[in-house]
Amino acid sequence: MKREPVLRVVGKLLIPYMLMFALYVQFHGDFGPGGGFQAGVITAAAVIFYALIFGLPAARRLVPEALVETMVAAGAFLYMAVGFAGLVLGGNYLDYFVLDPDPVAGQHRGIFWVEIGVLVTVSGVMLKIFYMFAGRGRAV
Amino acid sequence: MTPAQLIAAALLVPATGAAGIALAGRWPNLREGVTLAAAAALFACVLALLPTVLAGGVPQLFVLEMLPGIALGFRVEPLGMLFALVASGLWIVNSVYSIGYMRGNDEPHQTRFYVCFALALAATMGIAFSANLLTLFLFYEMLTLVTWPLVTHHGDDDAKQGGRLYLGFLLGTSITFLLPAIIATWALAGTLEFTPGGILRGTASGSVIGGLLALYMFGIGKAALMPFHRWLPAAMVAPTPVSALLHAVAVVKAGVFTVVKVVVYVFGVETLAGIRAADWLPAVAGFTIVAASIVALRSDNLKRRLAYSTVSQLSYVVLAAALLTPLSVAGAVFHIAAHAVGKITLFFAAGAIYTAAHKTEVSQLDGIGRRMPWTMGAFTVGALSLIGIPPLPGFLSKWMMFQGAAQAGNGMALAVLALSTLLNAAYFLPIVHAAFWRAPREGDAPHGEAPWPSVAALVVTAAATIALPFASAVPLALARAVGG
Amino acid sequence: MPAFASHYTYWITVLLMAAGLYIVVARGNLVKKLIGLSIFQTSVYLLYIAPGKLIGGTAPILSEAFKVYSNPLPHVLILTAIVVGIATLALGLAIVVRIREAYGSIEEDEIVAADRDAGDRE
Amino acid sequence: MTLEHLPALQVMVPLAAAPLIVLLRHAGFAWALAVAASLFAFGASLALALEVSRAGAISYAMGNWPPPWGIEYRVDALSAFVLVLVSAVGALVAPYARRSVAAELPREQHYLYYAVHCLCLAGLLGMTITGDAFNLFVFMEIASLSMYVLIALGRDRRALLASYQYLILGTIGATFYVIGVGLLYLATGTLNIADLAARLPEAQATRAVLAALAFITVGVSLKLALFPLHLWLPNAYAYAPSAATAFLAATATKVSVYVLLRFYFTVFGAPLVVDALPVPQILTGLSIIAIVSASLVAVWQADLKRLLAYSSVAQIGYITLGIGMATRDGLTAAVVHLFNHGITKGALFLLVGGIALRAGSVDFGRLRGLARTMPLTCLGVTLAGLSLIGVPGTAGFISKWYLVLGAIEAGQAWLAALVVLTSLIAVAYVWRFVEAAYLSEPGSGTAVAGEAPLAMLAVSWVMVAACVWFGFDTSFTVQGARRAAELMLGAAP
Repeated sequence: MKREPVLRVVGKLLIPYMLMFALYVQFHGDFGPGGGFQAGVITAAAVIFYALIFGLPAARRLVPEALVETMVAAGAFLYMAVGFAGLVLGGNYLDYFVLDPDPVAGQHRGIFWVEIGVLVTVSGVMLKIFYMFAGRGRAV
Repeated sequence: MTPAQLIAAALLVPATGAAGIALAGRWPNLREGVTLAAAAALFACVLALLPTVLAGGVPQLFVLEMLPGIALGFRVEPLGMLFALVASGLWIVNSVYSIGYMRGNDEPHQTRFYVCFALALAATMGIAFSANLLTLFLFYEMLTLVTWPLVTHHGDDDAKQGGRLYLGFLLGTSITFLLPAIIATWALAGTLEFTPGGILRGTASGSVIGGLLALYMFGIGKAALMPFHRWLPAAMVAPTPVSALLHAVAVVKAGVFTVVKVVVYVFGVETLAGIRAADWLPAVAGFTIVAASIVALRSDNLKRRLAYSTVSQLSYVVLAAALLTPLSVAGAVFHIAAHAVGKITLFFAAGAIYTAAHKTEVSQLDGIGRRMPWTMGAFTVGALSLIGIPPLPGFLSKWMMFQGAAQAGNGMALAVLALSTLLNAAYFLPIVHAAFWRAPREGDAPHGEAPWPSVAALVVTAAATIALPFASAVPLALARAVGG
Repeated sequence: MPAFASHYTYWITVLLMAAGLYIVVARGNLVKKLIGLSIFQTSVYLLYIAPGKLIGGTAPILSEAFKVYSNPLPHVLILTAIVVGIATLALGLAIVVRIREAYGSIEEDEIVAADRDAGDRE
Repeated sequence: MTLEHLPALQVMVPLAAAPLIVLLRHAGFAWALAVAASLFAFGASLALALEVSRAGAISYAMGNWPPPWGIEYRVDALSAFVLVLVSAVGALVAPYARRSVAAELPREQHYLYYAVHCLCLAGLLGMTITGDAFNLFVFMEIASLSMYVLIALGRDRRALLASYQYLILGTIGATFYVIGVGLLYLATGTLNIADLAARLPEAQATRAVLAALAFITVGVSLKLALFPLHLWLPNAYAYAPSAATAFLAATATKVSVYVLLRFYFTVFGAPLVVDALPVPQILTGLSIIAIVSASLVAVWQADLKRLLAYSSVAQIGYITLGIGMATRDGLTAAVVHLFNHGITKGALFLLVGGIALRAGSVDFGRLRGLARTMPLTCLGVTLAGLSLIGVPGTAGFISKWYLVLGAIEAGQAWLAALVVLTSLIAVAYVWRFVEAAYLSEPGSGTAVAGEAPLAMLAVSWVMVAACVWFGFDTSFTVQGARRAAELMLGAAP
């Protein structure tokens, strides 16, 4: 599909909006439907879309495997770091109330970071699965 | 040293000896030196305990609580004292003999042999001094396992087959009968300590006690009560020193020792005498005595004949204990010592014949007494003692058994004792006759005595057999203390 | 509505459950087995979600305007379960890919036969 | 601060170690981190066990949301005991894994192995410590998914198929479990285990509760390889990397047994499970078939790892037999055997891993005369084998003691007879190894390279020593198990 100009143009036009929409879903998750899971999948979908149009090698150059793996680990680690932050600040594990002097703000803050962790991990996992399966098969 | 320390030493000396032997494995002379030193040290420890026990003391040692309410503990009472004395004393002689036998026959794996031997002695001491059934069971199984490498020493198919029978019968009976019996005793009595007068009195009905007795008697496979005797002939594939000390003294005596211990200290003589459920035991023991003697009579292989003789002699002890009179129990205890010195002499002689002449069958022994006078002389002494010729020690124990049987009014036991004495004579005397009074066969390679350590050892045990009646004060005192 | 009809979600649940399990057991194709497994898991999502829905209830957002809202807990649980299900499916497919590379087949009977042949040759 | 948060740290430290290892990506660091996390978990579990025996059960509210609304971590006599077993095995396998993994896996997979090891450890610990039925499912899947990966890392291509089969069956098991939990949630409206236990009596005999019991029983039985749901186990153990086999065999099925105990005796309660339903009878029947058939199958295996795997199925039968008795001694036996069999099988598979490293395979043909080149390893296998048989002076004996005692006190002498008779089959399969190693002449395929690397051997022998130690000093195992049994039967304060 690399030679299809229409697809390439439309793709290039769409991908920024997909990423933007992912961020909207991510940050609106506090107030309405949305959150890290959905945003992560949309982010990954943008990259997968890119890979479909421009080819897997191009996508791999853009988002290398090593980065994907790091994302999977880093997101999970961020989640757990929030948990440990609760411990350090004198609460229980994953205690959001102590993250800010105002408990409600603390809840917001905790959820915010946790959701970012989820976003990173989920998009990482989605890409990892995609790379894993897309990269195989032809070799056999 | 305090008595408790002596008990610990008696257990640790052979165990550390085993470690020392393993370390010294590369230097045979040093290795055998360690064995002899350990044997001597062990005998000294046991001997040092004797005055306390003779004076009526009961040295104790408690190590730790294995299960809630059941300790790993040791307590020396007269019966265990006697058993430990016999086993540790004969270990010294047997070590000397082993050196001659193992080197004379160029046996492989000698280090393993001496290591396992020392461990077997440690287990034997554990059995002799155990304060409760669990401790006894622990060392009983340990003895089975550490003697298995000795039985399968040669590693060929015969040895493997013998080893399987050995392990199958001994582990099989102890796990399937003895262990449930012990656990049932614990469930009934709430204790497993050996207590004079028994711990089971009034805890269950006569039939339950009778069933428990059956579990114990057949579970103690080392006592070789028929039909669980097959392991003993199978164990004869081992080198002769093993047959001599372990399968004539330590292992089998551990079996009958356990039988006496269970009858006297777990059931209690009076408890058993009060119920009729134990009446079958003298019958089974009597049958074993006669049947094993007949098999011995028909065996041409010398070690096999001796093995079946052992089966039969072990059941003397069981029979005597089962008669439940003080005198017969004392006889049973004394017979442990009497049979030990006699039978070890016979096995030493058999091993010496194999080493010097490579003969294993009774029918090959014509005229051998002229070439090996010391060996066959000692053999004759042992045989006469086991037949029960006065004043040899075998006579003393049989005499006590006869009296006990008469006291108990058990005609069957009297008849069995008389018949088996005749059978004993019938399977031992032809060997002596052939050795001294028949002409050697044609074509036999000329040979002399076995290496000197072997001959020295068997002369010592024969001398001990002769001396035992004159020095019988100690064993008899211990035996009477058990019989009460 | 009669009882069996008003509980129609349960009937669907049971149907999915049985269909999924049947596929897992009856199909020899490793991918089809995984599909069956996913259908089977889907039935659980329904089992949890359906009872949490109240007719006329809204999303569980605190507001004076709404008094009746659905139970949010099943959704949270099932979100987790879906993630677990995806992880399982992904891992399963990854293993199937490697099985295909190692054996050249994803039919169970052919794989077993290949192993048996290899065992015979040893 | 640390002490009161130990329940959370117990799980979270290994869980956090896994992504850190992936971030670092260096085999050496990965190993060091895995060892550190495992050791920390072990220390934490010991501290928790001590605290529980001193001051009673500990409850920890995740995120400071009080139970039953939030997720509760709960450590009581039973879970503290299982935590110690799991984390102890984890702490021993992690240092062992270095040489074993280096030999069996390509270098680029090393860090992955350690990450998955940490994940699996965290999952198993989480299953044990959590007081929330759904959270338990999540940890169960974390542990299971990492186990599938561990098994699939095996060198043999059959490892892939074994992993796939385990994945299918394991997922069915977990899904059954979660269906059961769902039904319980519908019946009671709560997922907290303690809260469930309090609310279930109101809903006692409804069909939903009974169905939940059935689903949970089948689901967990699949995970713990109760006959006839054990089919995944032999291949999985046989083809996984050695270190993984040792870890799984010693812990995975044991934790599932814990889950079964937890649901039977804490959630549903003995009156329903034991008195009203024929669960004990069914368990006892299946256990007997498992013990007899798996032991017999084990005797005829040509491969030592498979032999031990089938022996595991049989030994799990002993555990469930103890559960089936549902008396104090029976449950004590089950919990003690859970621990003792864990360390025994752990020791055996660790040693077998050493043999596999040196001999290339653990086929009986390769084991002939092995005692000459690997004397310490063979002695260790023999000693641990004796513990498997239940010879006095080993940990296995203590289990047999309580099993037989439980059977006799329940008046079921035939069960006692069965236990001791089947021990003899164990003698047969253990002695196949002993005869091959000690009495056979070395064949052409026997290893000549000598003992396993010191680190592996030392760790294995720590485990073997534990097998012997817990045969003599039973103050930890028996008293811990007894407290757990009393807790389950509701006799404890």
